[in-house]
Amino acid sequence: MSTAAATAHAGHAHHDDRSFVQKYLFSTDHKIIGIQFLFLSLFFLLIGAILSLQIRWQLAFPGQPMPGGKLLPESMAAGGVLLPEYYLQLVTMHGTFMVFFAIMLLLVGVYANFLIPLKIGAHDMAFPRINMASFWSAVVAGLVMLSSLFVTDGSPRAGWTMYVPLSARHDYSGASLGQELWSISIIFFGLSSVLGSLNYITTVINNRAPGMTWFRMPLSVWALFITAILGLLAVPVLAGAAIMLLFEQILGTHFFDPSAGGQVLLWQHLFWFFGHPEVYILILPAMGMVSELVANGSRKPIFGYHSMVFAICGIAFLGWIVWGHHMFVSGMNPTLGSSFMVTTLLIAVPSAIKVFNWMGTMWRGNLRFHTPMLWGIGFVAMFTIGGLSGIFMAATPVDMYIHDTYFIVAHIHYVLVGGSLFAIFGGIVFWYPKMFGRMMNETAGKVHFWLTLILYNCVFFPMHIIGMAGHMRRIYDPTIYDFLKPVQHWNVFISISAFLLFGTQIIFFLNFWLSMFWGKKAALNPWEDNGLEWSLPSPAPHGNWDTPPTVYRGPYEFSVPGASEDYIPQNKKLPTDREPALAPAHGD
Amino acid sequence: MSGWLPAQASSFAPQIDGMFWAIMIITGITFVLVEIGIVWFSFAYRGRPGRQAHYTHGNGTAEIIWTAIPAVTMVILGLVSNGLWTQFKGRNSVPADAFPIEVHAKQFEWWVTYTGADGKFGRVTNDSISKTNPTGIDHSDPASNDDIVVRNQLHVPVGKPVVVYLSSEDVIHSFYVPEFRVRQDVVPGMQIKQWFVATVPGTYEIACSQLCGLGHYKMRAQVYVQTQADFDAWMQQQAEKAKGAPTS
Amino acid sequence: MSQATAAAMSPPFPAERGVDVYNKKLGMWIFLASEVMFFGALIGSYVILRFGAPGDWARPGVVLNIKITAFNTFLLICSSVSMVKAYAAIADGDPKNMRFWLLMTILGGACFVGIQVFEYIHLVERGFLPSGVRDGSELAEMVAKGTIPGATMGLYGSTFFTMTGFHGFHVTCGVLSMLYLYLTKALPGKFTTQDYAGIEVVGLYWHFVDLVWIILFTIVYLV
Amino acid sequence: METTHKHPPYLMIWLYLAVLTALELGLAFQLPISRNLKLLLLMILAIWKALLVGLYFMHLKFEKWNLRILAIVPIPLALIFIAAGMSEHIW
Repeated sequence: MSTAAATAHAGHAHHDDRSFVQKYLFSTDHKIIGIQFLFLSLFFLLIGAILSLQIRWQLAFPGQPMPGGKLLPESMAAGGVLLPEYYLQLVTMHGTFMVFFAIMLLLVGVYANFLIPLKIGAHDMAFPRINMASFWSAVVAGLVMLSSLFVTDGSPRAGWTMYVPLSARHDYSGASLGQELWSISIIFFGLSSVLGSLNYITTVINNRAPGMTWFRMPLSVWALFITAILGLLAVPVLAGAAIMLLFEQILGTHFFDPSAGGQVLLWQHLFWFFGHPEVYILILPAMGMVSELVANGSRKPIFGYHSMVFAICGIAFLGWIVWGHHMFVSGMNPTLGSSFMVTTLLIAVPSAIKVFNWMGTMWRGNLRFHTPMLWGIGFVAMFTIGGLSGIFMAATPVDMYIHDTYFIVAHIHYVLVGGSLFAIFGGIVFWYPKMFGRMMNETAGKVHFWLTLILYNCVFFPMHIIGMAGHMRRIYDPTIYDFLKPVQHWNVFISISAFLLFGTQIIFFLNFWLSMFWGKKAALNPWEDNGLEWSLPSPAPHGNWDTPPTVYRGPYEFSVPGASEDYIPQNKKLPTDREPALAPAHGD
Repeated sequence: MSGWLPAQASSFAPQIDGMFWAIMIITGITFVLVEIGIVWFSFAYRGRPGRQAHYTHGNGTAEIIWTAIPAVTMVILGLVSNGLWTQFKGRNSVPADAFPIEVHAKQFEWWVTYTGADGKFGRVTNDSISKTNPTGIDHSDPASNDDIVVRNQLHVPVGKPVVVYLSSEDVIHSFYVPEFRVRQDVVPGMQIKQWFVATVPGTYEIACSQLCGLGHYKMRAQVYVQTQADFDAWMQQQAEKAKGAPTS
Repeated sequence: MSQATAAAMSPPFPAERGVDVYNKKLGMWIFLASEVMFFGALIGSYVILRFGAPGDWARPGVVLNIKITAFNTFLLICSSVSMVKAYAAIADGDPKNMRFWLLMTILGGACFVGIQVFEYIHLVERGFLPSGVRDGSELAEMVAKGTIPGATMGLYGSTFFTMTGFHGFHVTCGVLSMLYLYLTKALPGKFTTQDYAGIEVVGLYWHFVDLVWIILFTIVYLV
Repeated sequence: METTHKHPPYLMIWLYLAVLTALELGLAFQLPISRNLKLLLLMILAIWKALLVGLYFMHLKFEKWNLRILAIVPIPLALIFIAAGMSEHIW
């Protein structure tokens, strides 16, 4: 029943007689699930941001009562002054929420769900009910993780990387139930991620519309496809590691216990063997989406489509053999360190190809600076900084100095905020009409972009500077170190910028919610894009197409000489186009 | 040296800083070219009525060039880095005449052991660890009799290779002296060697740079880089103090 | 072949040619790929821990009961062959034989889980726990006498129970899903020569679980 | 679906697997050979059995390469992980 073929025959594109619960709550429609993921992950993005503001307060003004800090219980903030144990919880939960529940769900949950079937011309995912299960296990994972904030001895406090033995033994970390909830939540999260990934992969392989050959797929679909493969193979490793950690916490096993022959570095190997593909899970879909935004905004075919695809595949492949660069100073075998350094440096090559190709796309284009394009350009500019700063820590001798300093923090935020989050903002504006049938306000969008761009650089660029000065990560009070005194004023500057950056997001928040009800009604193809999704009404009906569209060309045919308009949708049949050869109906 | 990097106080520091600035120049050039390109393209090719974008799917030569340049740069960078890396961390990198010091980390303090006159460390066992015996010296071993144990201070002679043997009692800590540009995680269940040559006498800080629990932020110790004469005098003084009040 | 086959066990139509496998089967293979990584993490950790262990591992057959697990291994191999016989039967249009072989498979799987639970109870009684050896138990005496090396018993218990436990969990899931197929599809006669996707897909999962056990049996019980 | 009327000899493979298992048991407990050699032989037998299950029971022998790749891809990744983890101890 759950095969797409069956759904196709049963597709009620125009007679939607499902109840409210079927339609909006326990929906199997990929678009609704995508929007559910959107609300869920934006909620966690907000939580993660609020946590980070408290971190910033403490770093800039250690020992001073935080405004509103009195609202927190005494066990977290005594008299409004954050306590070290609460600070560590903030650091841990900020990382966990942002990596797993905000950015990863935004990219893989929202965009993969929403875009893959629409962009390849499928009626729905290959397994709609598994898709629903994926969403609800993500909800369970998120709630379990959230609940750890409210248990008696507090949420986990071993950092989002959960290095053992700190995370494994309650007497070391001071948190018990919280630590266990983290492991349980991650196991559910792993389940959600695997269910999602297998759905995306099957859909892309099997359910493409006639004529949508591999090399006519939009780059966003390519990126999401490769990301799904990474998620499929990497996340089970994390789940396995989380199970071992949970057993360590509640059954007293000895995987990571050196006194009984266990190995501390085993956790780091497991975690980063998952963790580095994870890094690319967090950036590849953003790269894919930016390719769409930049090509559309430049009104030009993407520069070097094939090399973009191969760069995605190359990054994904190399992503498996570089995890050791998180462990250069961990006591890992130094020879292993050398080989990991080489593979890590090589990843710069496909990344560079992508940046240059985006610039090549803009070159001699006819640029339209709509909000999504601004976010796209912002992504390219900011990702460049994040990518280049990665070279510092890839070089092992330099990493020996800057490892675990704010230089790393700056790097990860340039990639995850200036990279992934910028692309997400651009994607939300771009596909908002497809989701809700209305446009977001362009002026508010542009103000939001420029303020965010400026303040974001004010927040994260100085982190390179304090990192160069040697500022360690995850320290509660930097002012007690003599060598950090000269850069403490930067901490104040960063924090104030961070508060303003958070304030700026109110523009986005209002724009997002108000446009849903009062935004301009979206035209059929508001961005004049080539993607299949724009051949449907907005919002798209359940089951998407009555009959699947036929694809005649690649996704980036902008400004074709001699064409009547500067874009030719993928499913528009020109007299010169031939019908694609169909796969035989009987599978033999 | 210049900029925001801390003062250089070990033989590694100039090399690491040199590497740092070399990468800064390479990435800086790339950064400036890319950002100028983006701004220039945004201005020069801004949409105007009647303008037609140049229809192209790419250019093989250009792509080969901008694949090859980063690839070659990265390979060179890798070779140079690897040379320094094996010198700092390689298995056989520790000079034979390096002065040995044991550094034992625990939540949230650093315990430093010197061999004393015999040049040998006494045996340590986890079972022997107690309030009065923080590093777990096994007193049945005669080599332990003249060992000197001090808390949260590391004294090293200037200009002489020093090797620290890092061990941890509980969780992962990280031995980090910014002015030395030295960092090495201290992992329970492992004994890890890290060597360095301090070049400038003075007082510096050891910071723990791996999250190790509640007191992580205040897990710091002083490093005193002393001239050989000062160092010997200090050692003498400590040895007498140890003799005067033998540990139980 | 009829149109019904096209819907149930052929790739979606009309669509671009994928790997020429219908969705459910492709999905199961993809799921199995992730399972390889999951067991890869558990087995890999075991190999790494054992390789770097501080001393010898207990000899095979001293702690664990090999006879009963060897029988269990045989049982799982039998259930694998009965599963594939069920598949062959329905493909040849013989639903009666299919029901028989499917039932045999369910019984084999259930027996396997039962024997494993029995084995666990027995091991715990002798003092073998995920955290190592229980004080004052039979195994603790053997450690004291030096019959089995004590230094690695903690790791032994941790890895043994985690790996075999999660394998047992997978077998249980397999038995339950086959039971579901048997009751809702096989008994009402919903499997036909045109549509036996359920049998094939669950069969793939079942053989994979068998395959994992073949590896586990060798590296946990015999080495 | 050409395989519909021509199935591999499943019972023979079952016998094959049973014999290999017996061989494993004998190898592990009866043969007085060095531990490393035993380990090597046992691993070969285990992989042999796993291949039989994969090729015949899971029909990989009769599938196209594009599906076989799915089954093969994760294995080198897991091996890379194990190799890296083990290399910690071969200094």
